[in-house]
Amino acid sequence: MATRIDVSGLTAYYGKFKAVADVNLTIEPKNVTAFIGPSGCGKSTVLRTLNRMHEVLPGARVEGQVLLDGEDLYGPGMDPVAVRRTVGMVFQRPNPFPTMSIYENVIAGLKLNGVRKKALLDERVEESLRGANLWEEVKDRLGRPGAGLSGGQQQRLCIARAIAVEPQVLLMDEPCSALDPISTLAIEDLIAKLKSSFTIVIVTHNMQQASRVSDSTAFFSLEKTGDPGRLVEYDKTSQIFSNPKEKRTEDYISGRFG
Amino acid sequence: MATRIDVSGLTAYYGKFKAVADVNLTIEPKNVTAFIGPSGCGKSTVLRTLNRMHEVLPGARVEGQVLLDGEDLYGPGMDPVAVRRTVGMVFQRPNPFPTMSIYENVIAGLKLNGVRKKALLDERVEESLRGANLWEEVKDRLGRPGAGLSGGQQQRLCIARAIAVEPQVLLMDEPCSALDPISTLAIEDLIAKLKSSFTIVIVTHNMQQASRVSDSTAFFSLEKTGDPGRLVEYDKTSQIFSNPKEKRTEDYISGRFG
Amino acid sequence: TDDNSDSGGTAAKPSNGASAIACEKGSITGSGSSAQKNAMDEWVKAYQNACDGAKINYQSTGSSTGRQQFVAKQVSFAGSDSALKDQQKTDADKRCTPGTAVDLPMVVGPVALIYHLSGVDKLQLSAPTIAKIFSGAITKWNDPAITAENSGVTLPDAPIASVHRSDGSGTTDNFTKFLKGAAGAAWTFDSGSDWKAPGGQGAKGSDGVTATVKSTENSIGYTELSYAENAGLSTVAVKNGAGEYVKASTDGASLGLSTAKVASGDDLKLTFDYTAATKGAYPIYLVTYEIACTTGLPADQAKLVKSFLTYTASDAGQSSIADLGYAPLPDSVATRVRAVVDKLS
Amino acid sequence: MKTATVPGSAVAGGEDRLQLRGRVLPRWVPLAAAAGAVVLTVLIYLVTSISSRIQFLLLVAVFFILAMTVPSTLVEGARRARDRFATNLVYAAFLLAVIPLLAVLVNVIEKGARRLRPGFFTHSMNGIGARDVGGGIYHAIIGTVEQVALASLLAVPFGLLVAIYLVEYGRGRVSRVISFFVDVLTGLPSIIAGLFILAFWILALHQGFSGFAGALALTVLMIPIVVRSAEEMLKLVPDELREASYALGVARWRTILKVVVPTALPGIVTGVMLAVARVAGEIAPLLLTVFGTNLINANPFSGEQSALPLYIYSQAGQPQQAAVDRAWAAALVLIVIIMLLNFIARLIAGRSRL
Amino acid sequence: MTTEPDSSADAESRGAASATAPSGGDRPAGGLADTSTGKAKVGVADLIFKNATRTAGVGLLVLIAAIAAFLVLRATDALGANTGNFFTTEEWFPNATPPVFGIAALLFGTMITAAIAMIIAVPVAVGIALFITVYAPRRMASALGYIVDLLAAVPSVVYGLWGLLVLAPHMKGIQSWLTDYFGWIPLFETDRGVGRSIFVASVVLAIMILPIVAALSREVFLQVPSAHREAAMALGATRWEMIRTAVLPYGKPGVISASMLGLGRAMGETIAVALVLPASFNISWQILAPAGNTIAANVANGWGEANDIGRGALIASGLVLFIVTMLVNIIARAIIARRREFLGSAA
Ligand SMILES: Nc1ncnc2c1ncn2[C@@H]1O[C@H](COP(=O)(O)OP(=O)(O)OP(=O)(O)O)[C@@H](O)[C@H]1O
Ligand SMILES: Nc1ncnc2c1ncn2[C@@H]1O[C@H](COP(=O)(O)OP(=O)(O)OP(=O)(O)O)[C@@H](O)[C@H]1O
Ligand SMILES: [Mg+2]
Ligand SMILES: [Mg+2]
Ligand SMILES: O=P([O-])([O-])[O-]
Repeated sequence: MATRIDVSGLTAYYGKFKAVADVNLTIEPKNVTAFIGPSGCGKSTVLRTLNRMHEVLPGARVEGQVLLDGEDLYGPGMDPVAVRRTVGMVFQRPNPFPTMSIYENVIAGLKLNGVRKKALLDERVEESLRGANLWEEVKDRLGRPGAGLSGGQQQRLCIARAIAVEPQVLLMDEPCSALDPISTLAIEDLIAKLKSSFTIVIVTHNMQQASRVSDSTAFFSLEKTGDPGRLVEYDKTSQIFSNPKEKRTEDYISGRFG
Repeated sequence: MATRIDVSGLTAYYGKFKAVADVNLTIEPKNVTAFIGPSGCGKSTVLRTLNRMHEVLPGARVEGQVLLDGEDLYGPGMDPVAVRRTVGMVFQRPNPFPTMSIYENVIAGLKLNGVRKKALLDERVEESLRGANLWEEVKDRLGRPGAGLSGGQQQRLCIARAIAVEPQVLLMDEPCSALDPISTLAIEDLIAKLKSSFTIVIVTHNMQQASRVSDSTAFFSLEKTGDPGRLVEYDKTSQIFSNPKEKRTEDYISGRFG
Repeated sequence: TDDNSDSGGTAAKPSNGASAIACEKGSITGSGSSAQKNAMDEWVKAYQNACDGAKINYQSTGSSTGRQQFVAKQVSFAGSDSALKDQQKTDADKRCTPGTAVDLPMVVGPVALIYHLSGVDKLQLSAPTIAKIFSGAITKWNDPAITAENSGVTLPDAPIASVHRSDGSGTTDNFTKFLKGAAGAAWTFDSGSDWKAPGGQGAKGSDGVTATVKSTENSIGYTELSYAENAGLSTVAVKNGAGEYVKASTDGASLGLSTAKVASGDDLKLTFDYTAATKGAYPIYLVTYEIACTTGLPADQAKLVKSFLTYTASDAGQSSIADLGYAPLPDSVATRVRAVVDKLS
Repeated sequence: MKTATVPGSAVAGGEDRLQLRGRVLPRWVPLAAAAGAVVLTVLIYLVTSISSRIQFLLLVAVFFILAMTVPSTLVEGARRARDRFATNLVYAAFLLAVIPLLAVLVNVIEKGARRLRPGFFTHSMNGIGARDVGGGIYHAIIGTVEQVALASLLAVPFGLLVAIYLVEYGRGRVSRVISFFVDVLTGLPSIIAGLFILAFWILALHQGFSGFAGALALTVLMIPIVVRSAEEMLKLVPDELREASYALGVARWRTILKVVVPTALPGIVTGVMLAVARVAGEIAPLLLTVFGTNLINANPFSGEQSALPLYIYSQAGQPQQAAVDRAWAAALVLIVIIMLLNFIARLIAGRSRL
Repeated sequence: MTTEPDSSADAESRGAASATAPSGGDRPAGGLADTSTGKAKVGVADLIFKNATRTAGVGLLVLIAAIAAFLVLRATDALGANTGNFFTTEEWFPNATPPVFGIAALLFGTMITAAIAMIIAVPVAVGIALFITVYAPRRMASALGYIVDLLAAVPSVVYGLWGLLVLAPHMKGIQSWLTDYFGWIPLFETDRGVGRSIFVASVVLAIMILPIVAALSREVFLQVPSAHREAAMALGATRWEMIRTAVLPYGKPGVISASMLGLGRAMGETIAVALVLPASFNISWQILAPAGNTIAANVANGWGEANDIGRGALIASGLVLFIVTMLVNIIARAIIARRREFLGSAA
């Protein structure tokens, strides 16, 4: 199975401030979709509406629809907790739980789901840490606090934590912005591997990364500060990078506009 | 004037853990020097020894010498506060002061060091924010809290804050890792501009960035986890990227090693 | 403002007292017994109303604290529920050099036994029975010892909840003195300001005792009469030395106290005789003293103390506190007190 | 890859549709559970001979939580049930706490308001006899405000300095010992603080009773609370901010005063207000040090003063209803004063900037 | 916490003496040694500030030492005159001749009332703090926070009067109900239809310390970085699970610390307990019976009418309370320390 995401008429607010307006796009299952655009255009905001993380901020709310395999995430009776379990997320800033060891961090999500079997947990920890390209570095100190790692290591720990619960969709908000090229490469490899079974949405500032890893790319932008961000163009990545329809997309990609 | 940095026999510890060992390098004045290397190799650590920020962590200590225009930063009688005013720093994670407005954040360094003249402050705020490519976005809300900005905006605010005190040397620890390409470009331009009067050291994971902005590049690496990081190669950037002397440097740059 | 002549309610300038007051100026402080606080408030009010420029501050800190503050020269006089004992006297005398410290009985009041028994509005008890109730020897209200004294009253088959003071108290001291003096073998504990018998429950302050009795079925406690009256609780008629059952009243207490022996000399310690067969006497009473220096206070204080105590010991002073639940000093005692006050300098 | 079959897990294998809804209890269930809990409790009350209102609420709460947990477990699964259980428990805790606390407040307001009138604030107790209904608390308000202000003036800077030492400089034995004894000091019975000042200030140094002596005793009581809460709040300031400031070449002490303390300020203010609230109601230490008076004495450095808690305590113990009324009214005023102080402190804390 | 190691402080202090002239220049920040400019005293200012804080810290120790010395000094005479065993005697008659007194019953009462109060108050206070920080809508939350602070302001004598006049009568029902149905538990065996018991005193104390613990816990919970909360929620944690994985572990030391403040107050409270407890001097586990007394309440009860020995005895009891507080804090610290050790290395 795989999961398609249909976003229609999505508008997101922070209190009275309209951060993004009227976004419509369809994210294909088993695909990697990249969100690009200048800072402040609302990439993170849109991403967070996809697993109902937007609304955890006080005053933040959403209008419009996000259909996950046809079911509206914002429909009545929807359980945000179940949504988030299905749609995992990695944040811009690494945020390992400071009170937990590396091991506990990785299994934090599984534990919530009631998995208790030591063997299974051990296995999953290794698998996830390998997937995040962190295993070799931490295998001898799984019991040490997760917050004692370097920035890059912490972020990889967070990725390991997110993939450990095997979500259906994985949202990544600039997951590699704190990683070195080797780790970035490993994550990109991992993304390529994961997309055979997951739907992946990634926010990135790294245009090369977007073109390397993604199948489709959504370019967001905003007219001027204070205006809401908007989806300018959404297409196959190859199309966006080689032959964008919009002038603004081209300007951005070629570095002429921000 | 400009400032040359001579590092010799530098070894840095976190408590008992030797994080980097025996670093020797000379950073030329009015130059941009990039530190690259895999995650955990000690780039941030070395950077922080250059303005005595390393020692603010409990248990962290330094051996060896760091000469700033011939004066040993770790020599007797050195005032770490004065050192830090001369050697500014921008961090990996944006860290604006949460109790202060945007305006106050920018002038924090000045005000906390006793500058009070309103006209001067106003001027410096605009100058610094323009330098950090943030002026247009925030000029209407200088009185709003700095923490209300998006990640990228926050980091640019921190850069503005650092350059507002007009240091002699500017240390940047992955300053662009949270910025979009446009802002990154602006910062890179800024770096090019600043290097006419400042000495700049930048840690980056982005090899393209290193090759774009820097004159010299230092490649750090470590044998295996638990070993201290070491300086593998230090040379002109063009040399490092086109014709590295060390096999490991080449492997890293070409993506074969991490 | 300090001017309360308009908001003072019922009592503006009491004309009755003014004549007895020979005004002095200055300011003095006194502290000690809480049992005499109400009387002091009344006297201070009357005195200050009559005399501009006189300030008297009495705080009820507890007798012992009052005595210690007196010894430490922190106050000009102390209110005490018991007379100075030997060591205390020595210390207090030192404070008063070249004079001596004297105990002046000043405020007298009945201690009422209050009870809470639904349907019972008349209860009479003798000293031994009271002692047995408070010592835990009698535990039920329908105990033969009680019913024998209360024919015609139906008493419940319920456990007795006796309430005593949990804080150190002159009331306890006087009540246990009564039990010790009148109940004979039924009371085996020492008298003193701490409650020593086991069982029962303590309550802090007379108001605490009153509130506890009021809210506890089948309870009995002891307190100054004014608290009993204010709370509307029934009081026990207590058997006196003459064999009568007498309800607590100020006059009854005065009568009871009139048989007390006053020590010779200036230090007017009282020794009580609880078994004296005085008709109409109420046998449980509380006497509190003022402790003052014969000489030795700074002159300005000495004058004001003397003038103030002269008023409080006067007929006018004594009668002005009658409806606060205090009894006037019996003449025999009052005369002696006035004589000593007259000698203060 | 996806075969985890954890109950309630959205990734249950074999199903085509995502389980994003989970099964949720219909809306009427909580209402029904609440109604059931009330009915059951009423029945218990009819059958047995209990009558306590507090207990009624407790029972209803317990029954409601039970009544919600069982169907929730069955229908919604264990995790949601646990969440519901926790939510209900938190709400119940809140209500259970708020009821008695509000009861206290309502009680004070109800009894206190009866006696409040303008003259009450503008008059002392001078010349008020035992029978009189007049008099006021002007002298006591002055005393309390001055004593608490003086105590704060001494304890807050001192406590803040100690907290700064512990958090920013404290390493090793000395700071551990200090930090430990701060905790010990929190348990000091207030009367001991009063005794200490009595022995030290009044008896040994031969100072008389005064508002200041009382303030000293209150200071002893305030210090540990200020230190403890300020320490807690300073610790929570992220190191990143300190580093950012150091990196700007800002000296340590300025960093602490201008960056760290302002960041922690709202929390510190809360702690200070708790400390003020704690000592403003203290009786025992004042009894021994400020002595009390019926007269107005605006000078805290000389002569006896009164204070609201002393006033409340002495009036509440009197037999006359008029005095008891005054006590409740004074208690109400004391609470309002502390509330106002709290409010002002928060305003100031909210404003403060670099 | 970040700190400069002592070596740097030394460097700073030495800085004033050293006169390494900077390689001159037009920039004000040109000097690295702190002797070059008008603002050269930065290092000195730092030193002064540091020493000011250290002096305050040491001053606190001096204060405590003074208090302790005073307690010991004033207690010795009474302890010498005591004809009972101070640690095992249950009665408290220091004013009698000869004086007989012991701390046993008082200490027991202090511990048990404080313990029950903590058992009631801490979970409820944490519940309130969670309600305010996590559950309640934002605007309501700040109002509630304010109310909690306000309740911390109610003077203890008011809690005492309320406990005696309002709560105790109300608690009679609950008490007799507990005896009726749970009387088989020894704790609840006896109840004499009087609302004044260790249990009721504990409830009054619990209500009194609730606002303190809740207010500080709320502050601590508010400081939990949203990144941690979001991390938990993004893993599909329910609200409660988010609390358990992100909020509680982070806030635990703070909550323990807040509880210690509450405990300190519960053990040291004088007037409120003195009003509610019947002040009997015996050790009894019957928490519903009208009995019990605490050290602090006994001091309040006994002080006014105590003679010299009596006062010394009360001060000795204060000393015991002091020491008990110390022991309790040692235990609490051990609990926090285990957590800190882990976190400390993470910093
Ligand atoms: N918590 C918040 N409260 C108020 N406004 C916010 C908040 N977070 C973001 N915004 C605003 O919403 C807009 C979109 O922000 P968002 O973080 O989605 O941008 P972004 O494209 O992710 O930027 P970046 O590349 O810098 O991360 C910006 O104008 C930002 O200032
Ligand atoms: N505060 C600290 N305490 C203990 N060890 C630390 C600390 N900070 C970093 N380290 C360790 O020191 C080594 C070097 O870390 P450093 O942060 O300098 O690496 P880096 O090259 O900057 O990595 P990254 O690219 O991930 O930022 C790593 O092994 C790291 O785990
Ligand atoms: Mg973003
Ligand atoms: Mg780094
Ligand atoms: O006057 P008392 O000592 O009984 O309070």
